[in-house]
Amino acid sequence: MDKVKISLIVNGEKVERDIEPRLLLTDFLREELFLTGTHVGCEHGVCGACTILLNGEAVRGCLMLAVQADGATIETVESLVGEDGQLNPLQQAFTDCHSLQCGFCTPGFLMTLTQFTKENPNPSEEEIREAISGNLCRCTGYANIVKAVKQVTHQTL
Amino acid sequence: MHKYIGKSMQRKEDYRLLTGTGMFVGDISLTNMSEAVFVRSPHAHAKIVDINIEAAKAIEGVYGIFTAKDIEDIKPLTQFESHCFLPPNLVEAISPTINFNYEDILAKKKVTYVGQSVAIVVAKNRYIAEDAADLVEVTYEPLQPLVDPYEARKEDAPLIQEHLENNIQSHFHVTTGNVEQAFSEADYIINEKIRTPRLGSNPLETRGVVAKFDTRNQELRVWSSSQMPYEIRSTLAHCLSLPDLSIRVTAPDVGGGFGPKGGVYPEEILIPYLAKKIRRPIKWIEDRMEHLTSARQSRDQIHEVKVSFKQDGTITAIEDFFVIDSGAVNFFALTCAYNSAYHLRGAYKIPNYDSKCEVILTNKTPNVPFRGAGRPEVVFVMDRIIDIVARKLKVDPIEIMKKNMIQAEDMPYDQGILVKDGHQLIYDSGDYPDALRKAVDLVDYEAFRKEQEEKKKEGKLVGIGISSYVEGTGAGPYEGAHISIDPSGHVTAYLGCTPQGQGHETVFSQIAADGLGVNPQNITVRVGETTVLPMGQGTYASRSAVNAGSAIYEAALKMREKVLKIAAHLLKTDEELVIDEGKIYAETSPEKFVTYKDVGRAALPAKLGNLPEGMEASLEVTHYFAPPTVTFAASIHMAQVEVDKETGFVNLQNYSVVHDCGTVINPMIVDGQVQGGIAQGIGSALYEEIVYDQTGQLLTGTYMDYLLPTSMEVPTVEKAHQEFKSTRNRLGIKGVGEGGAIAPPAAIANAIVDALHPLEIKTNDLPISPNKLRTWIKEAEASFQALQTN
Amino acid sequence: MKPSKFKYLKPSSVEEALTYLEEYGDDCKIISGGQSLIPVLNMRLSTPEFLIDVSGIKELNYIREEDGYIAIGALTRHVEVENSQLIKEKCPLLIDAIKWVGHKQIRNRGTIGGSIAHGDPSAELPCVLTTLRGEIVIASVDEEEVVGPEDFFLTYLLTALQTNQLVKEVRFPIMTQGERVGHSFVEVARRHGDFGLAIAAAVIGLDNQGLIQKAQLAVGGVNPVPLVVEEAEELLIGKKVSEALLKEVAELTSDCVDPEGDLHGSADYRRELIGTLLKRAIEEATARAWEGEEKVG
Amino acid sequence: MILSGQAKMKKNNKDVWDALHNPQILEKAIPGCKSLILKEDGTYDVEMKLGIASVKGDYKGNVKLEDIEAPIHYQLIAEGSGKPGFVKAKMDCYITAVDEEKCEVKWECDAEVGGMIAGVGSRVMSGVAKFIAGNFFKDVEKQINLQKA
Repeated sequence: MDKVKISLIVNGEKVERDIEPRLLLTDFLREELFLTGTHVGCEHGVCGACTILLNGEAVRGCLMLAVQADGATIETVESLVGEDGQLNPLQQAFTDCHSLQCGFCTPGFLMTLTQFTKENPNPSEEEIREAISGNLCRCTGYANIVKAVKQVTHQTL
Repeated sequence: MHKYIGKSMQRKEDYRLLTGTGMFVGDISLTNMSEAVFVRSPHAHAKIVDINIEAAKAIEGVYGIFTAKDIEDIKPLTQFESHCFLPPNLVEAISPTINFNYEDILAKKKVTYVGQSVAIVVAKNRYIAEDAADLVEVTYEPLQPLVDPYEARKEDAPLIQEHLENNIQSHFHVTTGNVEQAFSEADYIINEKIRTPRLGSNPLETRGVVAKFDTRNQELRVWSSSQMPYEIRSTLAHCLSLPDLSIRVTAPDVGGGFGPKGGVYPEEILIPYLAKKIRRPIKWIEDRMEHLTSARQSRDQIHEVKVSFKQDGTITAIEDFFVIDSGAVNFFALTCAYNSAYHLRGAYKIPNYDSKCEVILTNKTPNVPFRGAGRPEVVFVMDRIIDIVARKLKVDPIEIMKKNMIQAEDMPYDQGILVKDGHQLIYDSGDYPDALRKAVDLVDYEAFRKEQEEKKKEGKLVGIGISSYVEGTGAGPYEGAHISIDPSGHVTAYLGCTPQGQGHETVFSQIAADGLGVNPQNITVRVGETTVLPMGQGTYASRSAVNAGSAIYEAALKMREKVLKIAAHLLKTDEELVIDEGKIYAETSPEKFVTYKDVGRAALPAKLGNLPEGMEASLEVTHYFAPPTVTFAASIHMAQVEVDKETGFVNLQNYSVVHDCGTVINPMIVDGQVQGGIAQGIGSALYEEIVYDQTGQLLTGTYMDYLLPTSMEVPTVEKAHQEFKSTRNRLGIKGVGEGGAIAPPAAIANAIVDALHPLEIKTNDLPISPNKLRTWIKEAEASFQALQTN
Repeated sequence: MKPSKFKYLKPSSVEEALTYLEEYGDDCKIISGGQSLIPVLNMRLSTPEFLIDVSGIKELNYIREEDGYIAIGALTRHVEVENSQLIKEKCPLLIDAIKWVGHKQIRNRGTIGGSIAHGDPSAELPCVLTTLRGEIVIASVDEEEVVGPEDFFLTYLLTALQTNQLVKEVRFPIMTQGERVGHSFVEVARRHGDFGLAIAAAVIGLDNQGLIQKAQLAVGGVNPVPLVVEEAEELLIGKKVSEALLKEVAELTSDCVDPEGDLHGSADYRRELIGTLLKRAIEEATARAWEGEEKVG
Repeated sequence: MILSGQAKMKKNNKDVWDALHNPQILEKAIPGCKSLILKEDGTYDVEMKLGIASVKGDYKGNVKLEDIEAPIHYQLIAEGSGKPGFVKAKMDCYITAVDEEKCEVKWECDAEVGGMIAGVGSRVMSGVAKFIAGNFFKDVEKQINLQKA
């Protein structure tokens, strides 16, 4: 088998592996690095459960080959929690506002919103809704996710 | 009176789910684990002529390929016994027929739907398993596919389940009053055909099973993304001829279910069987395309109703004939079918009612309950009828609702037929007219009507639509709870229900906390695992809060009694004691107290403890709660839409709800359930439909074509509550899980009609896609013009 | 849903990529952002022997103004176009349209060249390129050629791109300078981010009397390829926008498209819809031109 | 899926008819055709590699002609399957003379498509099928020219 060596930074740690070029980035994270917080929901780029940050930008992990992440910096949901185990403000807002039920889509939302809230410190409701429109949630009906984003961007609820 | 029940407490589940440290079935990794992939039928109906696995077997990393002939010792999957049971009085009342039907674990002689499993490949990993599955060559001889239930029910139609006489798998007839007489005395009679299409529940986590055989205990360990681990255990035991307790089934974190993750699937039998056979742990995670073809589907009812009413708006009779397209197998007998029949009249007094139902087999994926389970379909029928009657009489639909609604003073109200459990259909509590008034206030109905006129002048078409429902929730037969207090004073509660996001760990600790007088932080709730309690049912049908909630409360009260006795013994007092935040004391001397830790130590056996004379050691209590019958939750939904007449697009602008689920345990969670249910209801009103072509091929095979609502399609719902306590359990709880999903189709469909008025359109067919609505508008415009010229 | 095996090649220059294409031709697929290709790889509908990953070719990532047009390197990502001040000033129609491309996560990865090479008639970029009469630069080892969208797009998902060629650059003409020019991009999709049921784009220039002196109109999602509605353009010139004129345009547009029906809209529905959308696009573009809301350039 | 189309050919009826029954021409004109073998019972065994955009697959199948009314009508019955799915099609071809030099081929096809492509490709399938059919007739015309040349 023709394996390819890749080297990248995942959640601040340097990682090197020999992998099959066909390995999807999500499977690389979940099965090679045991970072199972990144979830696989549809594998055709619609649901957003696999969203991660690639060089700081939200992308779908299922629509990338691991080999394409060679040299990149990746952050997954596991990177969000503080060293002391404290939830970060976005995570805290999610639990305060009951923005998750089954929690399967949640990591994808968090990663999408990590980029979004950084770039948009004071978004309108419409902008928030547009920002999360590429992430499907089947439990919450989105309202409480929107509410959490408002909380974390210090808007009046 | 309660300290924690009724409080919006943050969820215990959240931390792990927010930090990526939850444990879903796909996250399980075991030593030496292999992965499985299914080879599935591309045909809707075909004979299997030959299966050639030679090329596939030759691939490096393949551990085994199995077809039906390799697993002949497994019994097929049949309809679920627990759902087939009908009490004798119900049998007498509705003369049901439920024909035996089944599905082989792997298709034997023929396939009966696209996506049915034909073979399984077990390999080193999923990539290799898929490489091999590609090379499995199956030769089929196509048979005539049956896609239309009306065609399938014909006498000369080919048989799908070949041992049956026809494709009508089950049927019944329920009746009360005298419809014929009502029809003969009516001022008006209308006939309508009203359709709810086939839907998929589409939890964000697909199905998945991991299994391993523990050679030391000779125990089959199974993890499944399931709503019913106990049902898996008993069905596995049956299919593999094993004792129930040699199997241990865990539902770990489950990423949504909504119904179709209930019951038992062939994969849940085969993966454990093979794990035992090849002595290697096996993981199978359904991919999304498999999910769309092979995970069971729902709804798919067509109702033909005849309705009589008086000039004053009183609806006097409804006669309904409806068919359910059940797909290739009906595993759930009359579950959805009878739910539909007994819920149709909802909040209305309609004394004469007659309903005939046929559950029909077709060459589609099997149909099972999905959030609402038969109720969204009939609420759509009933509230379309209300709207049609109102338009016919040229009055506001609210007037027709009021005219026919059951009044508060009518409670408890007897609808004259039976619930599926054989109990008389008697609503326990509620005030529907009050709910309607509250809803009218919530949206400021009068102001909306004025605004509507103004907007119409500007060419903007806005409308409002209403729907209501009454839902029998908290179905039995039972649910259990076990409470254990260890010597440190920590409480662990074990329940047989299995959450998929409903927050059981939080709400049941709230209930137990109030029962025991401790802080919920001192309670650990364990669920989703067949070893925590010997018997359990699962989470479906808006039943866990009612049944498991009551079970844990009763268990907590029993425990409290024992704790108080030990505390009295320790405090050497005869005074009445109170418990607060784990401290136990007499109200007269709160400074003199013992704690749960003291009591826990005192309960140790023999000389280690310090118990009142004759009391058994240990703090262990189990309670099984069996409800007398269902409790009735109710709701009013109002949708406000704007319709783009030229394109047929509908913009849902506002959505409001007044809701009664009895005692609210955690308002934040209740609101979350309602909002989430409504999102699914919006999906079924405007976007979602599973489409098969005339040869039984699934056309909605990806998320590009099966349209789940996104954040752009679901508004934040305005909510108001009623709290009419159920009389059927001590806490007064009614179920809430399904409610939100039940009423949106009718509310939205009626709002669309309202927006387009005076054009007369009938939104009787879901989902209301832009194309469909545009066609209706054009037809209505044509007949409107014809009317003008005549 | 896992890709089948392939050999992975990662050229670092256009030249190297073209050499691979020349050599492996029919048996290879080019991947850049992968947002359209990876789903098909996951479904194993595409099982190439070689995958040529061009995403490392830095020289194809640029946005620059050249002789009358904005040249966008094929490997420029959608998000870079979306954020480009130059494009906002010189080619605002493209900015309006690109917001409709999938979702943020897709735009963060997907490339302009990929969208064009994918040849989806429902996609936004081909429609804008067609409206503005842009050009596509395609290259093989031997030659480089510049083709117009009318020659490039053949039918649903099929383009004139040969197996030894790749898209190097996409050229969007700088939109007319002047006071009274307006544009509009109108799309309807079942849900936000879905493929458009129909797309209409319009650039309208008015004279001081409000008479139309320039009209560029194109539609997407209703024809095997994005289509310039020439008859409608001609009809508008020298006239003032009126209800009757727009009705005529709508009917004319419906007549000259050839849509296919699918689950989300029948052919007849799309045919009618596109008339309505183009009418709305012209209305909006005209209003913007007259009000001078946007002074291009 | 019901499809129809037409192709104007600058060839007379008979030439077109003959070409449409000539295995050498068909082999070259059928898109992606790798082999076409006429069997004794009048059916053809066909192997083709068909690709639309990135979706490429190998298909095997057979084709037979029925209801032959030379040189104006026949019905082509084709069946094929490959990894992405299977197709069964009945296609009626009507060849009408326009004049001595030209004719028009009208075709109507009722196709059943199954498997993965049915579930994935509904948005583009009929458009692509029409395009392929159009190309086929163009190539037939080309092949007639080549043969005559």
